[in-house]
Amino acid sequence: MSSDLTELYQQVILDHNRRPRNRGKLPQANRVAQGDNPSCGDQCKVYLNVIDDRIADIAFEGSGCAISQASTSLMTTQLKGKTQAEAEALYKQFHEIVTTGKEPEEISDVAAFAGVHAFPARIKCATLGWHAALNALKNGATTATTESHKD
Amino acid sequence: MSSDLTELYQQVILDHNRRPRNRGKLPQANRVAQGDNPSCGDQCKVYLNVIDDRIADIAFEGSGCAISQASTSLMTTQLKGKTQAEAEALYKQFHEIVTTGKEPEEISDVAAFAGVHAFPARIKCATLGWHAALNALKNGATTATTESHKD
Amino acid sequence: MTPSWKNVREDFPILNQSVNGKPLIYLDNAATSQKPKVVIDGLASFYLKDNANVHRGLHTLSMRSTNAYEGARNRIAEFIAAESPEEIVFTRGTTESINLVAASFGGSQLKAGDVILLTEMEHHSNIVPWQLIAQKTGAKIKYVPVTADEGQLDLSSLDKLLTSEVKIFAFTHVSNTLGTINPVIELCRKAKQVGATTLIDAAQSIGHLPLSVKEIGCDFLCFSGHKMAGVTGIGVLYGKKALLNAMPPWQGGGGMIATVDFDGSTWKPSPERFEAGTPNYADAYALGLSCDYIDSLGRKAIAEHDSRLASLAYNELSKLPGIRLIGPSGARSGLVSFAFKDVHAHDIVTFADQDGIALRGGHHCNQPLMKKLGLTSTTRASFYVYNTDSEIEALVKSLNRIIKFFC
Amino acid sequence: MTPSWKNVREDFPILNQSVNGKPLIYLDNAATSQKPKVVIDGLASFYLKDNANVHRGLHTLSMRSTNAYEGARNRIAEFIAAESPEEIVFTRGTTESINLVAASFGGSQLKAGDVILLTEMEHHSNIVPWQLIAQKTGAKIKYVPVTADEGQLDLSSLDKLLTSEVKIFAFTHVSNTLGTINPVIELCRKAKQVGATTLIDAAQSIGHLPLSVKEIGCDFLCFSGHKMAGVTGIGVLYGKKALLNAMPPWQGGGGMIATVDFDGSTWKPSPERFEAGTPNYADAYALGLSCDYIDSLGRKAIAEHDSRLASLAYNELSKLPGIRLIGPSGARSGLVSFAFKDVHAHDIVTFADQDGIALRGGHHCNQPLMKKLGLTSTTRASFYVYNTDSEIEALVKSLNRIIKFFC
Ligand SMILES: Cc1ncc(COP(=O)(O)O)c(C=O)c1O
Ligand SMILES: Cc1ncc(COP(=O)(O)O)c(C=O)c1O
Repeated sequence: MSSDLTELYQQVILDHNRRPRNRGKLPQANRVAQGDNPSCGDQCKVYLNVIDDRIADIAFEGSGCAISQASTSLMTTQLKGKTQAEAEALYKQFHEIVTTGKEPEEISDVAAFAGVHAFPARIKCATLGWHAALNALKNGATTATTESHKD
Repeated sequence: MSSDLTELYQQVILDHNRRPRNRGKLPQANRVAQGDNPSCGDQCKVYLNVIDDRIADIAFEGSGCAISQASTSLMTTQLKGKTQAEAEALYKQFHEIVTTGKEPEEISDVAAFAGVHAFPARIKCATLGWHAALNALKNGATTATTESHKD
Repeated sequence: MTPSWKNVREDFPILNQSVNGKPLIYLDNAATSQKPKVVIDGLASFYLKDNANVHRGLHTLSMRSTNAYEGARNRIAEFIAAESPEEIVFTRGTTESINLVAASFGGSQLKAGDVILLTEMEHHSNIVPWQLIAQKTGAKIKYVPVTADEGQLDLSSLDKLLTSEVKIFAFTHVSNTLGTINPVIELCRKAKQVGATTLIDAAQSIGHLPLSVKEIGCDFLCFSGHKMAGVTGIGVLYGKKALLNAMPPWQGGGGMIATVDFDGSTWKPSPERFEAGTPNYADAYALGLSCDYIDSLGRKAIAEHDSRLASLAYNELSKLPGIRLIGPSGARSGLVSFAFKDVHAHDIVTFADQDGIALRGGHHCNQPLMKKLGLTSTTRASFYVYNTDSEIEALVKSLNRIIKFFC
Repeated sequence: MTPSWKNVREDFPILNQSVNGKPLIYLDNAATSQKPKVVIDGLASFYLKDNANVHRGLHTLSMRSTNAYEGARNRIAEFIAAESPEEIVFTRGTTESINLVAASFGGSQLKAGDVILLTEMEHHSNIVPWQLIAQKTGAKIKYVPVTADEGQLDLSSLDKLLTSEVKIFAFTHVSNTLGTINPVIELCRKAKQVGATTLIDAAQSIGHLPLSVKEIGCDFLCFSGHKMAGVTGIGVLYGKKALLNAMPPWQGGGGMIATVDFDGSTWKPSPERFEAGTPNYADAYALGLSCDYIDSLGRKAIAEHDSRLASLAYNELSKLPGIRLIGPSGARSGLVSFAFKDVHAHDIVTFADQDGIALRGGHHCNQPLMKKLGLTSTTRASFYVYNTDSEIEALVKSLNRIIKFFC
């Protein structure tokens, strides 16, 4: 197997893909957003329960490739307990990782996504769940898409 | 000047172009047809006075290149006095001449149009007036066009 | 006489390259086929020697260009056994051809209460144009169901759906996801009985099967050059002459008018009426060369070759653990779609690409069909004249490794 | 730095041939330009190495193809100084671009009583699409007059015509018959004052003049690749992002949808919304190369070169007995149209062709303008980067012989 592939499908990603965290509906959600990747058919729905500008709880449903499922799962673990500003900062860091391949200074599971940068067509898989979550935070409820020209 | 050109622009054609015969309206016309060459803008209108299936009189108006003007002018001289069947036979002969370049057996002014066959794009110029006249004979009054795929 | 399939590979220089360090195995032919050297060279040579705008020119280059363009029209009329070249309208591709018919024929003929009959296996390009015109005219769209197991049209429902309210029945010749080959002659015959106009989406059949509109008896037929060994940007709408000449123009502009006045205009007959503006004459010329190339191999031979590869692939793939094969188990066109419960199509495509294998994963512009099949995506391997048995072996090997990795 | 115009000829292999025994003199550039070798080779090389369908593919060739296609979009956005590549929609050419705006923007925005303002010098492609949509919506078309002597827009009438009823003002940048260069910045500014949306037909300017949509301030701009050293079958609609995203789709099909269901569909934003079906990605890629080629010469230098040739031709031709020169006597783009009372344009074109000279004769898709000028046709000589002073001398010589023959 090529080294690019083992970089892409790291153990963390395979694990989140096989045993997604926070998967399912969230009955107490007060924010919901849909994420669509029209060209390839990936879809996810992110539920948030936001209390006092803090993500008290988060869950997701959806179907898609290992990258999109794992990144959405990992994203939920990262965002729980965070404020909107913190969530945006985390996304910025994540986006940097998947587009440049530069790993963050602190040790973190998100570093597993550095291998995505060698597969530019898969960047939108990795960011789908994040887009939906941020949209839900900002706008309450909308459909996010990763198919704009500026990623 | 190339020999093809002198073949195309024979004296008969130049003469008919400079001094068109039967040019103008025909007050007593009982058949009229318009001929259009949409791509190049050539136009002509042929007036017929048909009595007992015979072309008692014929005239034309229009504008276009030397080939179309001369052929329409010559056509009027050829068709005057003819029946519809005779007109159709004459057109068949003319069409043969301009498409194959074979001159007819009897000596005739229409032989001057044999040079057209070396300029396939000009065949529709040579046949425009004829189309209009035959249309007028057959249908009373319509617009002829030489822009169909079967010439 | 069957062509020497091995030599055929040499006609396609693009195949002679490595991808990710492995020899390229191109199995994405249903998306677009590769183009033989004769077509690429012919196109370049046209630009190097004969290029000029068509129709309105009387100089030598313009006449050559016009002859190349109209010659291609003749060639294509012959290729599909149309009655005359006037029945051949050049478009950008299948999608534009269907949009033209939906907008012009549909827009002028459909009214509230009319039915547009499609099938559940249609490509988005044979659904969305009809949805747009249905919305404008108030016509209703109905779908002939597809059987869930074998992916065939449910012909028993067809008789109930094909009523006299059906104004147009539009269906695909070959499904780009299922590989199903529809009984187009029978479908056209049945449509005729209720007076419905028929449109066939031949995108997936034109380069692969012998095809005669005379034999099929359809009213319209649409296809793309790029899927039939042709270049991109050119396609065809075939329509019966009387139908085309009764249709209003769709796009307006130079070349399609008889007269233009500040107050209004009149139109030329078909095909010019539907070819507003400078046509894509160079690519049309190249499409004629693609017809020549395909006929030099023989469409019967191509069909046999494709379907032999498809059965081989179907049989070999069926041995993979956990695979679900989509579409007919028997006769099928040159493609196989499949899905695994635990491995997503995109991951398969990315893995296979590392082995030099080009596959397609996704909904294949068949979202409604996918939903019906309970899937969001499949992986598709699709074959053409240059593919070989050993390429299918390589595919199976690669898939085996992928399954092991993920499961 | 001005390019060496002599070396430029070597970039265009088609010029190096004889026509009717004489060296080819190609003066039909307003109909279509010739294509430099880098563009032809680049297109062929794309098919020989990188071809695959775009967007939905995740394998290597498909990613290369997508990058080539989207790279061209970026290149073109930069070429015309658009704000973002999302403002660039690929079409077949100017005609399709205008039809798209007329059908989608016009179809959704126009109502009875609204005015579509055009000018008397428009090409059929910027008249007929508006006539078609005017008929559907009940909007009225008005025309800004052209002055009979100098062939300029009559700006004094413009102020009377440009009322708040004008919803769209569509006009050409450069007239393909007159050679007039319109004051597009001023026209857009005036249109903005009454809230009219502007569309510029840049078919004749894009390859010839420096052009920035930012500077011009237009809402839409349309052009064809084949007139700007590009291949056939590809063109561009530029539109401001907010306008494009507010417009309904025109054609439906694969690639432009967000979701498709049996009951209805939703759309992607621009540009995908307007690019249904497989796009002409190979020719789009080649159009990017044409932009590179043009910029390597410099558009300012090209404009100077063209207009120098045009004045030379204008001056030399004006000495011919009985000639009527059409259009401005002063600044003009790189073309000259003329007419003789006793020699028809088609006879001139046929004669000149025997001297190896490619001219165009006819109404140039400007029938209404012709009528206004009291002509049925003109002969046109139009220039591009490879034309030379001595070619114009040859033209004048040839015309002299023709006049002698006929008069
Ligand atoms: C001013 C003008 N507008 C529009 C067009 C139409 O361009 P196309 O035929 O490439 O669509 C042309 C070219 O013929 C033109 O000269
Ligand atoms: C069955 C079918 N119909 C229509 C199309 C659309 O063809 P194009 O994208 O060339 O317009 C395709 C190809 O994607 C297809 O497979």
